[in-house]
Amino acid sequence: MEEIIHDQELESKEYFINMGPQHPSTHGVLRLVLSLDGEIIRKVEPHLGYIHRSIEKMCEHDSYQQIVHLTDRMDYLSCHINNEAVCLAVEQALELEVPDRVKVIRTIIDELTRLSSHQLWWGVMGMDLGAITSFLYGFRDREMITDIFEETCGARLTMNYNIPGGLFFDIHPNFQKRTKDFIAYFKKKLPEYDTLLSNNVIFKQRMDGIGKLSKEDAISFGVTGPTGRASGFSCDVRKHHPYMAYDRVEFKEILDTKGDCFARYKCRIAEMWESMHIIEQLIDNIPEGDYKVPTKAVIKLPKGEWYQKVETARGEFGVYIISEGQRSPYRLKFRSPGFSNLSALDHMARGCKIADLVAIMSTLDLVIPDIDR
Amino acid sequence: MNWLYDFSILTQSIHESLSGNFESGTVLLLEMILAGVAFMILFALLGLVLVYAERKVSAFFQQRLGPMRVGFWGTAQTLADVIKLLMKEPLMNKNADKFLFNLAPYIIMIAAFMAMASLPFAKGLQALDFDIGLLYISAVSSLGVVGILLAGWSSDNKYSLIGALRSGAQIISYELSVGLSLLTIVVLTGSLQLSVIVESQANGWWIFRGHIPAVIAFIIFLIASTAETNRGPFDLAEAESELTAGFHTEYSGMKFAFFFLAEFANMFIVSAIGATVFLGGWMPFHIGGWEGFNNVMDYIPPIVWFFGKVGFMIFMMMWFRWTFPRLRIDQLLTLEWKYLLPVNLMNILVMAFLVLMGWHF
Amino acid sequence: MNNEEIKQFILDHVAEAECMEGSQFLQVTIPAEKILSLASELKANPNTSFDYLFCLTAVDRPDHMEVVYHLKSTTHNHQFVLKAKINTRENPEIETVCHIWRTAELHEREAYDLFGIKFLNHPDLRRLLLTDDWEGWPMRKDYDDPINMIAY
Amino acid sequence: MGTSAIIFYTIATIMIVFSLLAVTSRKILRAAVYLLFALGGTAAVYFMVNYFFLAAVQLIVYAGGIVVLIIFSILLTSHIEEKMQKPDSWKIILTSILGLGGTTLCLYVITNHLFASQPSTGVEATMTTIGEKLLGYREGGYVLPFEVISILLLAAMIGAIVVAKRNKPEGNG
Repeated sequence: MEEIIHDQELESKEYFINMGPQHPSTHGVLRLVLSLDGEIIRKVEPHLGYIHRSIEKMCEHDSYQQIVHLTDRMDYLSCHINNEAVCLAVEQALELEVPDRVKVIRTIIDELTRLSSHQLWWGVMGMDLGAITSFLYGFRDREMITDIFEETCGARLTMNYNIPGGLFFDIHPNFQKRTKDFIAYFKKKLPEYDTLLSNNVIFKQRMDGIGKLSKEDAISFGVTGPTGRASGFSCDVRKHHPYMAYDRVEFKEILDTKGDCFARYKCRIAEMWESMHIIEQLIDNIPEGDYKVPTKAVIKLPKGEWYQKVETARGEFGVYIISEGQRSPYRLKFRSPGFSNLSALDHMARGCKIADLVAIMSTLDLVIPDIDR
Repeated sequence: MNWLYDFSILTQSIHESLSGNFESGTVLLLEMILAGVAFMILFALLGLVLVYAERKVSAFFQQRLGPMRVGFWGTAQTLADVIKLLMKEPLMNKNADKFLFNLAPYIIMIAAFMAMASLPFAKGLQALDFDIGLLYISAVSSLGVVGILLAGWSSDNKYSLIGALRSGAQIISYELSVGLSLLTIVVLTGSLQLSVIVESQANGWWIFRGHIPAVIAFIIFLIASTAETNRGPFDLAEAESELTAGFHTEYSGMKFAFFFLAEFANMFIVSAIGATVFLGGWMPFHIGGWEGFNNVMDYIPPIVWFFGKVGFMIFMMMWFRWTFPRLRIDQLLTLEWKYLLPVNLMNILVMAFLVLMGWHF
Repeated sequence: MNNEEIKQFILDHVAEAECMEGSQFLQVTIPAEKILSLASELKANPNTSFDYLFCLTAVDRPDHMEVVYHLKSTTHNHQFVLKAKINTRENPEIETVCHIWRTAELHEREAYDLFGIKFLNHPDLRRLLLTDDWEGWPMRKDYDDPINMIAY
Repeated sequence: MGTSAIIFYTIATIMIVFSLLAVTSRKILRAAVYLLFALGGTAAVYFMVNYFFLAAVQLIVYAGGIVVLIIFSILLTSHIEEKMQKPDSWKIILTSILGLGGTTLCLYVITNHLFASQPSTGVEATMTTIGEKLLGYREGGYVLPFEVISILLLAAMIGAIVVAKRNKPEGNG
C-alpha cells in the first residue's frame, strides 16, 4: 500500500493561484501569486506595476504646480491630502507662511477626505466579506461628501483644490452649512455601521484574531496609518508632526494593541468619529482672510532637500524633494503608505485561509495606484 | 371556481376526458407529458419571478430602487436578461472536459426538476404522491451536488475547483441537518408522505403544535437549507470576493443561466418543503374557536396559501443573503458539526419524548 | 538624542562620514561599504534604536549613485537622513538592509527596478514594477526611450 | 408492447450503455459520471415497480453518497489532463470473457426459470412495515443486523479519522 502511494505521488503538493490582476477583491490591478496547500496560504507574492505610470519620472520634468495634480492620481481616495503634501513641501522650501484661513480649510477638507475614504473602505470591506449591502450604505453616505467637494472644489474625486501657497479658490458659500448638515447626518448613520457589521457574530468571527501583526513587525515593515495604529504603533503624523491646523484642534490618536483585522476595523471606525470631532471644532471658526498667498508663475525651489509627511487615510504619505534650483525637482520620491503596508501582507497572511486573505487585504485598505505610482 | 379549492376536480376531469379518447398506456404517457410541460412552465416562471424578486428585495435592503427601466417598475428586466444571456457566446477553456462541462448545468437542473415533482402545491395538485415523499426529495436533492462538483472540475480552473470542493463538503454536511430537522416533524406526523403531512396540519401547523422542539427544528431547517442551496451567507462555493465566481467561473451564456435558474429553483424547493412540513403547506391559518376568522381564512384558496408561505420563506432567505457576511469554510463546518447536528439530535429525542407522552397539541 | 549627538555617534562608527545640517533633518553621507555595519548598529544600539525606516530611495547623481535612508526612532522620536554613496555609478552595488528593516525588501526591489542598484544578499531581487524583460533603468538621468518618452 | 414495456426497455438500454461506458472510458471522472447514470437507471427501475423506498435509498446511498465520494476523491487526486492508461490486451480479453460468461449465465437462469405469478402475500412494502421490520426486535425484526452494521460504520469512521489525523500540520491549520 505504501508503495502504491509513493508511486502515484499522492502526497499533497503546493499549488499556485494567480489572484488578480483582475480579481474582485484586489480592488484594482494588483496581482498576488498565492502558494496554497489546500485552502491554506503558504506564501503571498505581490506582483506590481500593472498601472505603474512612472509618476516620479514625470515629476522630474514638471513644474511644481503640475506635480500637485499628479499626486491625486495616486491615492485617489485621499487626493486632497496628497496634494497638500506637495504643497506643504514647496511652501516649506519657499518659507511661505500660508494664511490661517487656508490652514483651517485644508484641515477640514483633509478630514472630509479621510471620512469619505473610510466610508468607501467600510463598504468595500463588507462586500469583500460577502455582505454586499454595506457597500451601498457606504457609498450612500460618501455621496454627501462628494457633493460637498463638487460644490466647493469643482470635482468629485480628483479635486486639485490645493496649490502651492493656498487654495485654488475660496470655499463655496454653502460649504459650512452643508458640512454641518453632513456631520449631523453622519452622526446618526455611523452607529448604523456598527449595527450592520461590527456587532454581527459572523463578522466578528471572520475578523477576530485574523492577520495578526505585532507592534515590532508593524514598525519594521513600516506599516502606518490605521493599520499600524491597530498594532500599537503610534504613527499618527497629525500628532507627531502637526501640520496645518492640527496643532490647534483636540483629537485622540486611536491606538489598539491586538493588531488583528478586527482591531484595524475598529480603529478606522473610531477614526471616523475623531474626524467628525475635528471638523466640528473647526467648521464654525474658519478665520477671515485670503485664501492664498501669491506665488510666482514659475516656482523655483532653492537648492536643498525637503521631506514632508502627512497623514492620509492609509497612513504616512511622504514627499521627498531634492531640488537643484531648477523649475522642476532633481529627484522626487513619493513614500506611499500602501506600498509599505503591502509589504507586510505576506507576513500576515501566511497560514491563513483564502477567505482570511481577502479580509486582511480589505483591512489593509490598499489602493493600487498608490502602490504602483 | 370550485376547482380552485380542490384541484382533484380539475385533474380528474382531464384524466377522464383523456381516458375516453385513448387507451390507458397512452393516457399515462400523455399525462406525464402534460405534467412535464406544466413543471417546465412553472420552472421558467419561477426563474422570471424570483430573479426579479431578488433584485427588488436586495434593492430595498440597500435603499435603492433596483431595475426600473424595462417594463413597468422593471418587471420585464429578467426577460431582457434572458435574451441577453441567450445571445452571449458560450466560452470554454481549452483544456476543459467538454462533455462534463456541458453536462454539469443539466444535472443540476434535472435534480431540481425531479425534486419539484412531489411537492404538494394545493389540494389535489401534486404530480407524485409517494408514501416516502420526504425521503424522495432529500434523495433527489442530493444529486445536485454532483453537477456542482463536475462543473468545478471540468472547467480546468483552480478557482472553480476550490469552489466545487467547498460546496461538496458543505452540501454533504448540511444535508444531515436538513434531513434531521425534517425528521423531527416526521416523528409528529408518523408519515413521510407529503399529502399526509399536510392533512395532519388541518387543525394547526406543526410549528405551533410541536412546542419549542418544532421551532428549533424550523430554525435549524432555515439555516441548513440556506446552506444547502449555496446561498449567502453560505455561498462559499461562489464567494465572488474570494473565488471570483467559484464553480461557475468559466460558464457563460445560457449554461450560466442554468446554474442561476437552478439556484432559484432549489430555493423554491427547500422553501416549499419547509412550508409544507412546518407551516402547514396549503392549509389555511386557523385559530381554534374563532369561527368567523377561520371561515375568512378558508375563503383564500389553498394555492395562494402555499405560494404565500413559500414566498415568506424565500423572503427570509433573501433577507439573510443581503444582511450577513459570508462564513469561512472552517466556521461553516464547525457550525454544522459542532452546533447544529448535536442540537438536532437532542431535539429529535426531546420531540420523540413529547410524542410518546402525548404532550403535543 | 539631538542632531549633534547623532552626528557624534555616527562619526564614532564611521570616521569618514560627512555630516550636513539640512533644512529639516541631519543628513549624513557615508560610503556604501559601511552601510551594513552602521545600519545594524543604529538599529540595535539602545541609545539610537532607529527602528523605523520610513523611506528608502535612490538618487542618481552625475558622478555617483546614492541610496537614501530616512530613519526614525519610535522610542526616542529622533530622526535623520542617512545617505550611502556608491561611487561605481554604472554598476552600483550595496549591501541590503532588509533583514534589519523588513520594509526595505520591497523598497530595495523598487530601487533595483528603477535605478539598477544591486542589493547584495537581498532574498528576492527581481524587477518589481516593470516587466521582467525590460531593458535599462528608467529612473537614471541618462535613460532614454525615444519611443515611449514624451520629450519636453 | 405496452407503454410500461417501452419505458422499461429504454431504461434498460440506458443502463447497459452507461455501464459499458463506465468500464471502457479512459477519463476517470467521466467513468464516475457514467456510473452515476447507470445507478440512476437502477433507481428508475425500482420506481417503475413501485419499490419507492428502495429507489430512494438507491438514490441517496449510491447516487448521492457513493458517486459523490468517488467524484470527490477524484477531484482531490487527479488532474484534468490525466487519462488512465490503456489496459493490457490480455486484461481486456480476460475481463470481457468473464463479463460475457456472467451475462450468459444470468440470461440462461432468467430464461429457464419459470416465473410463476405469485399470489399477493398481503404485505405491502409501505414505510410503516419497512420501519417496523427494520427496528423490530421480535420475530422477523432486523434490529440486530441494523445495529451491527451501524457499529461497523462507526468503526470505519473512526478509522478514517485516525488515518486523516496522521499528519497533523503544525500551526493554525
